[in-house]
Amino acid sequence: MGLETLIALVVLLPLAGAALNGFFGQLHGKRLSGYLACAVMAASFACAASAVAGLSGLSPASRSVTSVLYTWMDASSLRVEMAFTLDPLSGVMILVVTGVGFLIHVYSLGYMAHDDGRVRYFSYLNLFVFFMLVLVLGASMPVMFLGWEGVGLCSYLLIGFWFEDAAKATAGKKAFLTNRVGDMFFALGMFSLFWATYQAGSGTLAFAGLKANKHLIEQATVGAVPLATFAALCLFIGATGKSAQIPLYVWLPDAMAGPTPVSALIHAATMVTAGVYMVARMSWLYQMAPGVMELVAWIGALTALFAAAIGLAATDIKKVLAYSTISQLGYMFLGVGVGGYVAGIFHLVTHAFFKGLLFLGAGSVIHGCHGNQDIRKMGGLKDKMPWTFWTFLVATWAIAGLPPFAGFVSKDEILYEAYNSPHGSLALWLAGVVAAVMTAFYMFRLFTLTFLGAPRMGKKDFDHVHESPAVMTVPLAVLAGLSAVGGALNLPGGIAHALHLPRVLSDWLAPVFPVEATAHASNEWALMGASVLVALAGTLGALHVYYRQKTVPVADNARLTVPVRMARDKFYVDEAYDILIVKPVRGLGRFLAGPIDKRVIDRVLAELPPAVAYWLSARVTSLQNGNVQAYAVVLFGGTVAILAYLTLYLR
Amino acid sequence: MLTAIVFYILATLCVVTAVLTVTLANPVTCALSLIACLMCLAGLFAQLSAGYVAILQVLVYAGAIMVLFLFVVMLLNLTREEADEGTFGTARALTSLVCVAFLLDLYVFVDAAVGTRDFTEALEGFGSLAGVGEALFSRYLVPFEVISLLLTAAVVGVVAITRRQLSVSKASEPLKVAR
Amino acid sequence: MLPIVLPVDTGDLTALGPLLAVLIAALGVLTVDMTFEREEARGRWSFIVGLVGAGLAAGCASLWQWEAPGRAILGGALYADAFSSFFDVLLATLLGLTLVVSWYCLDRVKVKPAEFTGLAVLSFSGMFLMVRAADMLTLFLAIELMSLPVYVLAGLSAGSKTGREAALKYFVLGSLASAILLYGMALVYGVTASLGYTDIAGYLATASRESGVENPLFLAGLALMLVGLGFKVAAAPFHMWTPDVYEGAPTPVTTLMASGVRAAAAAALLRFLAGAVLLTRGHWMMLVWALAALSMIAGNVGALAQTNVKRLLAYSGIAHAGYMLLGLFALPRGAGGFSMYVAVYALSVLGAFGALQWFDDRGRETVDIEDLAGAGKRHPWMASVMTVFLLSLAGIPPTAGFAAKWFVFAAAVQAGYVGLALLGVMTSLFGAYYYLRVVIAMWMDEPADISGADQSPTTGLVLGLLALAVLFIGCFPGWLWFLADLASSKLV
Amino acid sequence: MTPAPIHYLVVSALLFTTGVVGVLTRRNMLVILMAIELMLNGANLAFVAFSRMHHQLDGQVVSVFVMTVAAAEAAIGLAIVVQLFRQRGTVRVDETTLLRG
Repeated sequence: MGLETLIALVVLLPLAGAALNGFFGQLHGKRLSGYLACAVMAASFACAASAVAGLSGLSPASRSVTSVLYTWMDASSLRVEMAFTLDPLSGVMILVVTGVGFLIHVYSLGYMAHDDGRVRYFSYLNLFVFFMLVLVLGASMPVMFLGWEGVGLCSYLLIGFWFEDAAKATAGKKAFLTNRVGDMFFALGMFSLFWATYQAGSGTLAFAGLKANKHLIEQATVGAVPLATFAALCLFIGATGKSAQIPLYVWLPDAMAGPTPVSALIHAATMVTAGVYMVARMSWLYQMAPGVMELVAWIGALTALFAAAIGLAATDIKKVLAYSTISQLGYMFLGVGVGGYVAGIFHLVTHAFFKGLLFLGAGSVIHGCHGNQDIRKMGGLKDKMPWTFWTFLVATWAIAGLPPFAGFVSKDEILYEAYNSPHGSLALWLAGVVAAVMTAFYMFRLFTLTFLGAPRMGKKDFDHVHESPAVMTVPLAVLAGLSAVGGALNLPGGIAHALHLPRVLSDWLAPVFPVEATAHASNEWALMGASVLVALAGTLGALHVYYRQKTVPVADNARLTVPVRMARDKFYVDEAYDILIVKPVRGLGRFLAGPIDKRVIDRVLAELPPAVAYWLSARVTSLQNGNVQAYAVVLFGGTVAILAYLTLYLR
Repeated sequence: MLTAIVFYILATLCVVTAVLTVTLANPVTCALSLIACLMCLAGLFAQLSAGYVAILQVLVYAGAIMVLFLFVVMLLNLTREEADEGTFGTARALTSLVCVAFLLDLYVFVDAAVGTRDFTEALEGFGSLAGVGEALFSRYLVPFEVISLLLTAAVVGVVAITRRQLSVSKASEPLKVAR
Repeated sequence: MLPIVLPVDTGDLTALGPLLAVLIAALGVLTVDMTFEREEARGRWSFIVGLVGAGLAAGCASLWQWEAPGRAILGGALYADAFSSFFDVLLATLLGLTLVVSWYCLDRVKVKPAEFTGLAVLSFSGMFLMVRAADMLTLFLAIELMSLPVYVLAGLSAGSKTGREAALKYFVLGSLASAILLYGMALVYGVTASLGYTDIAGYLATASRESGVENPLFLAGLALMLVGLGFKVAAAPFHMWTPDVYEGAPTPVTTLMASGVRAAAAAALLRFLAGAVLLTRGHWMMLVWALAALSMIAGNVGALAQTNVKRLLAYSGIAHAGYMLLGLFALPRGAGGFSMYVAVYALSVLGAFGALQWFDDRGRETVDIEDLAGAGKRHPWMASVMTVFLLSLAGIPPTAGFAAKWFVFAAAVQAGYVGLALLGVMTSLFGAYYYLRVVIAMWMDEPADISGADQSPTTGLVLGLLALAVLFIGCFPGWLWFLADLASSKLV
Repeated sequence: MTPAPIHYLVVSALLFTTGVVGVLTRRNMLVILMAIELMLNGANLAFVAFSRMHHQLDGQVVSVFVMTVAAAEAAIGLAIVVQLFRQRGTVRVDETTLLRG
């Protein structure tokens, strides 16, 4: 099979699975639908692996293969092909998406075994993977946008998969709204790039074409702002929506309403990393806009800090993981923001391993505890669920940044870049380090409260706790293995140098990213030591408080110190959003919809020149709502306005 | 000179009766002044060498459409309160002002375009039945056919919308009456 | 005696095939209506005749040699060209779909099927005329032929509290707009001394700058005509009737108003502005610019606060009128985008209203968003179908709506109207919000007591196929764009 | 002074505008229908005047058609008004405001 065919297969297999399950799922039965979904994922992963293997057989300079399915849209000078490009960057992504995706599909077989909506669930899940693959493989911005919107859609469908309570519906709405803000900016950025290249006579939106025309983009401006800055900024705002960064992160914690494997796949391992991927994909653009890069880095750092702070106080097992996801995504943005694209992508990959594992482990815990998600009511699960316990420990170890697991290596590299890169600074590094302490702390807090100590649930409930079936624990074990050794993908420069080992990921991605290798600074070992120390500090702190002192978080607000209480209430951000954005938008809608139908003359004309307005209002109020003559007046008023404009024009 | 006098008389009458149509309180008098207005308009058509149109104006408008109006006005037999319009308040005054603005605008455009043009002498037979008829059946054959459809649609529509009342009262035999 | 030569030849008749098919169907329905005694048989047979007419019309239209150069036929009253064929196919499809999706709902809203079918087919014959009208008189008559049956249809529901009010509002405003349109035609005629589009275009091409498009009377006439046509496509500020009438009319009638009527009106607008008037003059475009911007803002903002799905779709329709107008800025290339947008919008909105009829099992006049709550749980298939239509209206890939928006936005950007395109992108954010509110209600809210259980599988199947078509166009928009462009770019 | 086209057009504009005033200000639906007739007639006068000015019959033909359209429109309009009157017992537009928002 040619490489092009393989690429197409990688994308189309999950679509076929979704279609088969979606259209005929009820016919071939619930049991089969799960196996079918897993089978297509396995096949897709196999295709992805052989495609990447094929790619590695090419010379590094020519490692970019485009598979054109057909011409999607062709409006004379703007031609968009339904094309997928496999290059080292998208290669890494498809391996993660299909690989982790496959494991989560397998896990779902067990997790969703008793759910009536299984067919629908697997259909959505396959569809999601399809769109995610479109997103990462898309050869042009519109195709990426197709995947971008598609994953959002599947995410909403899956969030709302269990819609027993109204809160889940609200969660869906929030996710919609915040993501659409981001999507709008994505579209703006896309159009501005097209505008720039079109003006110069070669309108295109293909990544390759845009990159080839980057001199045109560099010359263009929007008003006084360089177009590159404008476009990079718009795209980044789009990324903050999808990747849950300040200020558009609010939807992600609420998105945990969906089934846990969904949280693992979509809201941890794949979709939310789309923003990071996009920034990495457009790295040449960001290189032209250093100001935006700095913004990206700072937003990432602040998000990492902010979300970790909230994570310190959360008591719902999935919410803790959600905030930790936001925080880790912040790390990735910090990485790409300082120009450490490889570091960012590396963390993306390892994060997919350990965060996927954490969510699946949490799912196993919830599954075992019959739906309980409150860590204050857990504890002592260690012996009841040994597999979950050990794998969860590996993942916690990894995310806390303790050597030698994957999380340590990738996080260390980001911190290293944050300090040493030309775009980095001490302040960014410090922010990262503080976030690292908090990460280690809240993760071990979670771990301790869940698995160690004495059980804090009823005796009867505790007796019923059971380990999950093998179909769920095997994926956990595989992911635990990956979380443990994943760091070997890109050993720290110093170690690699000392042991004469290759830095696989750096070498692999080298053709994609602008060459701006940060020289191996002498402070590498010092920085690494600092990383280890802070991770240890956080870990030991958590163990001290929650294991030795057996502290249990309390519900009573009065006994909490103010910062903790604020953290637990999410810094009142939701409330602030409600007051600052949701209410104004609604109000705007009402305000502007009012004039159109309600008391037409009353409002529309009264808002016009005030002198006329006051004179009018008395009579106007007598015109009733829904009065056809009021409509006629607006119609005719419009006519007169047009004529008046023409009169002025003729003058 | 005579044409001018006739024109001014007809035009004045036409406008005055039009204004009366939209200002008088009683719908019956409104309808009557509208008839008067349409008659004057027929006169103006005649002056413009549109004899056929003028005749149709009298026959179709005054003869048919306005009779229909009067019929409905009488049928509904509006009570005093129903017919009463209330006072001419500020909103209406303002609306009228918008209309005046429209009129002025329109005048500016018309005056700028044809303000200085004069009529040329009309040819013999211009606007006669024969001339208009020929146009109707050759150049305007399609519109002529469309108008027949339009009338069909109107008939069907009116039957459909009023049939309901009949079927309420005479449920057994709804259609025969209407058709 | 004057020799009267009828300007008909047989070649013209083939070009008129679709129109004739619908006309014959209209007469057939009337005949059926008079022939059968039993209400049920009348309804069934008129439905069949109507469907056959739609099928024949579509068939005839697709036989047209699309590459052939367009020409005026029948004494210059009608055009026979690819543009009319494109819209013939669209309108025939809309007619067939309108009849099918409304069929089972008519009973519930207490409209007699025979009357609905008869008036709908008559109205559609007006639409077929509109898209091929070659002079202002035919255009005016076609608009009236299209509108009069719809005025009646709006008020036809026996049990409705609001239908007649809707009919009255639509009638009063529609007549006002028609009269304004007519006055505009008079002024244009006063300048060009002709009613035919070709003559108007010829006049403009030959006239000097002072007497041509700069002629004040001509400008005023065009402006008034724009008002009249703008009313029919529901562009702001001539849109005020839309929400009330859409809400008050029985849903089958609303379906027809939102899809067929607006598609035909948009086609007529494009033909007139692009064919008869050389639109690309700066100041004149300012007016269209203002209408487009105003429509996008008024429609999208107005829809935000709506709780009634019909009103919501009405407001959003105003916004869509704005998006359509974007296509006018990049003539001739934008013409294809415009036509494609019209087609996609008409199909999507027809689907949305059709699904609404499917869900509304009691034939109520108002369907609130909360009435659809939990539809995804009870009727996952139909809820998916409705979701596809709503996503298409919101312009989210991979639905047809995204592709259509893409083409008009791209056309506007290429023509240099970046500001307007950006406004479109931004206001479509609002759009996504309110459409998705319905989607969320269907999939994530507690089920309401909407049953839709005894709904027709046929209707469901047809709507499902339409949804698939919408997805298909979204994934493969190329052929539709090709046809739309082929049909429309020659207008200019 | 012999009447020139502009004089007829002024009358036509006056008629049309009077009709608009009627539509916009009168409460009685029947009178509103009459006002619409006035507008159509205003347009007709313009057509006929231009027809005479250009020495060309098209305008007159249009006015014949418009009369027919006016008849059809009036019939439909009156039918709707009558039906509304039967349902609501009023012909005042300001009292038919159930649909709003």
